[in-house]
Amino acid sequence: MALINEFSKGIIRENPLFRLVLGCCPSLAITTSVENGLGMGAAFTAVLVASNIVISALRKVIPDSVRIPAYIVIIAAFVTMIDQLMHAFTPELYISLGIFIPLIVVNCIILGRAEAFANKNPVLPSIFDALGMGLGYTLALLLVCTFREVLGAGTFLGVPVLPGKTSAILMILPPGGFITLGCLLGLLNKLQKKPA
Amino acid sequence: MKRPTFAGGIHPPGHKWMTAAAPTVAADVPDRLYIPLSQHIGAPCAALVVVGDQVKKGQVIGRGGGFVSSLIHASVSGTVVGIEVMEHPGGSFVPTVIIENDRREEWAETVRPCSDPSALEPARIREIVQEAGIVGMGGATFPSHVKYAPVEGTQVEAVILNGVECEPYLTADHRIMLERPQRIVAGLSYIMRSVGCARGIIAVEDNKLDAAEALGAAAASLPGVTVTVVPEKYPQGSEKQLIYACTGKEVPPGALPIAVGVLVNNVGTAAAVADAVELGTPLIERYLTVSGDGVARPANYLVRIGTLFGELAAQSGGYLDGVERIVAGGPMMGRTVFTDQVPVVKGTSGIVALTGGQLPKGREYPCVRCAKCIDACPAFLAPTSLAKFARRSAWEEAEMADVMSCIECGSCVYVCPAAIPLIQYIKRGKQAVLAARAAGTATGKG
Amino acid sequence: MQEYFIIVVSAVLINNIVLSQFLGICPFLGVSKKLSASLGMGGAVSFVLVLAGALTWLVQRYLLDPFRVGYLQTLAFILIIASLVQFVEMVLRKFSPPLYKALGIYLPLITTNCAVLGVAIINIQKEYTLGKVLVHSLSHAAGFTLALVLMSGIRERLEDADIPESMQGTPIALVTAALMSMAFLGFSGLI
Amino acid sequence: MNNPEQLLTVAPAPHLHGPDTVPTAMRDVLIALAPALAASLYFFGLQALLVILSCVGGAWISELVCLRVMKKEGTGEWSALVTGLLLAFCLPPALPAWMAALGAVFAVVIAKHLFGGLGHNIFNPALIGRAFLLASFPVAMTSWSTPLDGVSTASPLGIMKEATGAPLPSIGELFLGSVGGSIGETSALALLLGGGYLLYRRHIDWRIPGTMLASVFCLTSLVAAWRGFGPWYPFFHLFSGGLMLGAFFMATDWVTSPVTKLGRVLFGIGCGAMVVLIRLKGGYPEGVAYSILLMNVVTPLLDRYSRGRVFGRGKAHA
Amino acid sequence: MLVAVLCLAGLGGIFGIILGVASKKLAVEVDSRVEELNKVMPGANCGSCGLPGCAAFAEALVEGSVKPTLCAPGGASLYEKIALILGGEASEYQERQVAQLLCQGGVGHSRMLFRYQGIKECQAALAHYKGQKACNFGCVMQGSCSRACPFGAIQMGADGLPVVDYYLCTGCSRCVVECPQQILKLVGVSHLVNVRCVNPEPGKVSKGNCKVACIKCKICEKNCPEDAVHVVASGEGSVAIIDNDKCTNCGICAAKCPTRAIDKIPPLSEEVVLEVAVPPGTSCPNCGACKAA
Repeated sequence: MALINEFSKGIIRENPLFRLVLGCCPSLAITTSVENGLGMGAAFTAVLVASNIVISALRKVIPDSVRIPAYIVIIAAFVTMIDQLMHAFTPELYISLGIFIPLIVVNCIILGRAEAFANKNPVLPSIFDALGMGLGYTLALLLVCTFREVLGAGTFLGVPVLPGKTSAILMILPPGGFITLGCLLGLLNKLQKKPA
Repeated sequence: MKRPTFAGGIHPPGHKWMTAAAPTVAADVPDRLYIPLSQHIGAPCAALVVVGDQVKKGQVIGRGGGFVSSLIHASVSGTVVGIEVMEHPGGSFVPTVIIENDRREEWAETVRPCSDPSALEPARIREIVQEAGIVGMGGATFPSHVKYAPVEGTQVEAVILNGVECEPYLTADHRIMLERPQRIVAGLSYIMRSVGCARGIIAVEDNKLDAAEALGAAAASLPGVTVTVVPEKYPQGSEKQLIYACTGKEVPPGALPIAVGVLVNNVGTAAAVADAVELGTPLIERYLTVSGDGVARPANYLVRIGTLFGELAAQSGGYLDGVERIVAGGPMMGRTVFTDQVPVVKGTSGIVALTGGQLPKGREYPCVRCAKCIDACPAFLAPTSLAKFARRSAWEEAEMADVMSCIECGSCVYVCPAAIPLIQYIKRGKQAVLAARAAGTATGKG
Repeated sequence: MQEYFIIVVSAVLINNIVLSQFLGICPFLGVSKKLSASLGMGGAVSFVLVLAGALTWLVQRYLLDPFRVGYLQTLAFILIIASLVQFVEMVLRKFSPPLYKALGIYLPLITTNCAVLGVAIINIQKEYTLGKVLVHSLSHAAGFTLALVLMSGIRERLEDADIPESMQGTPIALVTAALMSMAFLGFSGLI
Repeated sequence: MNNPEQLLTVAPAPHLHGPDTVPTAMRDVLIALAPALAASLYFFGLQALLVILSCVGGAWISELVCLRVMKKEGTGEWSALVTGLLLAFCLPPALPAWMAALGAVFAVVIAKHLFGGLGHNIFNPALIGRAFLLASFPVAMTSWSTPLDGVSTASPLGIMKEATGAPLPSIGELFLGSVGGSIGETSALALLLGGGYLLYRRHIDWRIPGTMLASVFCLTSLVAAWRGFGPWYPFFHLFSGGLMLGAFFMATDWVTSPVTKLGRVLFGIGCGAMVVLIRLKGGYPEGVAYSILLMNVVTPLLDRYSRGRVFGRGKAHA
Repeated sequence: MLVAVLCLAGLGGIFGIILGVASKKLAVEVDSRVEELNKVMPGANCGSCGLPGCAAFAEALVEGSVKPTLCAPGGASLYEKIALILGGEASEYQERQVAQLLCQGGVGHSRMLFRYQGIKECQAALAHYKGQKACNFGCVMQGSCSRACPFGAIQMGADGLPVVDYYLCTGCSRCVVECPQQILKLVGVSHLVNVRCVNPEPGKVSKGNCKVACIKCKICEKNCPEDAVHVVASGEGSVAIIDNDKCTNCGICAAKCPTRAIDKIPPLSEEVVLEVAVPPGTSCPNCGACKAA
């Protein structure tokens, strides 16, 4: 039960993007197509799970005073691996995500989970926590992506869904990212508006 | 030649035609007079009489303790029938001496004409002014003898008499200037003598050129006195703005006019000074205008202090239908009273009854940043920002933005298309800043 | 000279790091509530960004490239940046406590500010010389500070605005950023 | 206990109020836009009318919906009509009606009501609507047609930018408005009439349009002198594109322009300089909309740093 | 591989040394307990502790210059957390307090002198003849308290008076400070009977101004079985006041009061009344046993 709870909290209750407003940069930059969102989400989840496992396993070994640099090095190592893997196996996605793959290393969520969860909990809950957070983030990305791709390019996963020339290109330009995320956040606030 | 004025300001309709040509009428002296013990800024007076006392016209009935305080005199002879807390045209409740008029009009023994006024020492003139209970009659009610008292390190270089009367509807000063120009000029000469100053300026707005002429003729014999005509603009009669128009000097925020070597008095005050010096009469009556679109017969009156507004309104034929506000003073800066059973005090320059017609009909809108208030502000402030600070209790920011420099002339509210009560917010801000200063702390929480 | 000019204009206006590259969004949203704080944050980021740009370039050029370990780029760079930020933090805390207090939790966040790492990586990708790296880093820092300062000016004004409750805070900041970014579209195609 | 209707009102001074209110001011702006509206209908006919109606309709309906959703009183006080009309004026006459309506909805909802509605928006809503449409539908937004007969053509600024060799219209044509371009922007004459009315009614300050037009004129004169163009060149820039519309109706928007006098001067100069920069160096042939939006961004800072001195402060008391 | 390890080790070493030296040279003492305390603060920044905000309160706690119980909104659960962090004992028992308006003279009850048109701010409205009501001591009905409440516990009612939601009120006293008439008072939640009028004027005057004013008739005094209520001198006159130590909440005075100026509220439910500190280290199940005992 507890494990399921660790898993499910990241999807809605503590959704890293919508509730905690962390990891904004990629959610604005690469969400121009659903495909990008999927790729980013997968890469992100992989790094999060791997780093959570290692950090959780080493939580008693790493001295407290140098834990942050240590976490960063661990995370960076996994990001480098993912970077290499994607370069080798999904070259197109690699190019379209570009600089934002190495930048996973500075995604606040990963370091945040390491600080807030993995260094206090055993390996198994940490895995579930990471999976939940990863999935929550991926879903959030997909939501943003869907809006932007459908409205901005008139397609979903590359398949046309809007009649020709009726898509507002602005939505896949930078302003579209800000608008989509801002309005989604506002909307979710409105939906969940119960006194905190 | 371009007439000297100030930057900013507004041009509200003057409505002065209603009473400008009406010669001043001596108002009926009522059976009962209500004389508040606070008719000046500063600490209120203590009553020197008790219920049942017989008083004579001009007898001192209230004396203040503070430095910025002034005497209160009985304006008729009669019996004190009560000392009660009553509503005051200033928006508060103050102890009031009620005198039953015995219709004998007996003067007190202290009231004696001076045989040779030209031989008086400056200090003696100040004493006479103090004994006569003279305060600024334009509305500010600052005790005049305090104003004339020498201030270390300063020298009055010019005395300005304020005959601008820029408030709409009011014409009482206009009538004094037409009817008693000699008295005004005489008063000016006494004021100049008491402060040891050789230059006098009488400022009149250009909608009262006849008054300017009358004063010019009266002042012809007096060296050093000139009549300056300024353009019709509100708030031309505000002290600092008038000083700027007449001398080109700006009084710094928080400072008194003496900081730039100027002393400003109302023309009515000057006439009262002349009466006090030559005839020995204290300030027990004043000129005022009863006007507004809610009054049947607008007129100018010479009124005993302590007459109720309602009695004057009755002499003017009563109210018309739909009166919403009764204003003590002019409609731009005057205060509304909730009943006409309040007495005329030394600072009451007019009684204006207004129907709803000239008040903003629409609702209040959010500020649309039109900046009309900023353009109109004669103190060069940004009223809309000050109001916003006050709205969210950001007193420190309000103080930084010079909220204390506001002269509360109301120009900003007049022009505001969004009908925001800017001045009330600003007053609230001033109040909070003063409270914080008094508490000796940096401005913080209200 | 022309090249440098193009780098500056491009980095500050056309490809503004926040408004069109989406780097450094966290501090952009977090520290833009007050003008004074945004100036401080802009300064701190600029300082770190330029130093980090130069340092990472040197490391790449004289360490990673000669030893053919380019794949260690991410690791090495983040190490440099993390240390640098910590250093700046210590300096600020010692010499300017008010500024340290104002920037609060955002100082450590410069570590995870993708702007710093992002610009360092772009520097390498574009194969700039050291001089261009400095100019490029500085222009991006200026672009960041510009966006931050403009944003904070707007947000100070929004303090009095009657914003719908659910839009207050981050959502309206994002929408403002969107409209700013639309305005900055006007610069596209410049030069 | 007692009937409140019979009581007097006690209220803070002043007790007089000037004639201007927000609705009357908005109505005056609509009146000022009337000549340009007439010109646009004359030149572009029914096509333009359709775009105008969709914009105004879209703006008006979304304003009402927003006010309802946010539980605010009032009916928008004409301001949505102004937004809709101004947006329509800077769109090409052949734009599909749904696009025009979409732009108006975007303008009113995103740029105005998310920020709190009337008085709180940071950006000029009409210009945001235009920027949105231009970025979203670049082809439709740059398809111009000639006045009166509706043949597709290029705008005067487009001709200049592309240097296709097509003849440039004369200054006279530009002044009257018989050239290709957006619906309401072509006739400088009609816009000047409207702007004059606003100035006369004191709803706008001469500083913004004055400095904006002056800086465009000066900068283009410099360019003309440097490149050896004739004296027609600065006038061409003055009367072409949306400059007049922008200078008198968009840049002067109360809500989004600075409140201080110095701020307005800087704002106008900034707008003018940006217009010239974008027209001559940028990717678009026309830069009025973007220049004003960019200056909108700077407005809060201009307000902050251009506050004048307070009466009696910082001046010699000599 | 070796090269990679060497490179990183080298970099790490260099930076480690620099930082190590710097941390020695540039060290600044900060008490980590302040940050921990900051995390557990209610974050309302209401100022009921008398300090400018929660952060300042946390610092003062560490310095030992204030007591944890100064924080009204935090309640017992906060005192426990503070005790855990600072190692003290949170054993002070305190009854929960809520704000109550000592005036019931709303529209319909009070005589109005005029219609007020102006900003909705009590202090500003007071500048005009002390508010639109004939009574100069009661509520001026402009809602400054409602806006000051950080917990949304005060709403303006239909009669123009503020209504305190005792369940949301934390007793932080923001409204008490804000009220220019000083007629919002904190009362313990067990004190159900209160004189809700402060008008000291003679009964004839106060009755003429307001239907629900204290008219100094002393009926309450005569009927109280516990001798807990008396009409006592106040300002320039007198007003009925209940001695909470003697009052048993019987409500006889409220029932007998001819103007209903004495008001008895229905008892609040347990969750509100229960607000007692618990010893550190134990967790309170809110059963109420300790209170009943």
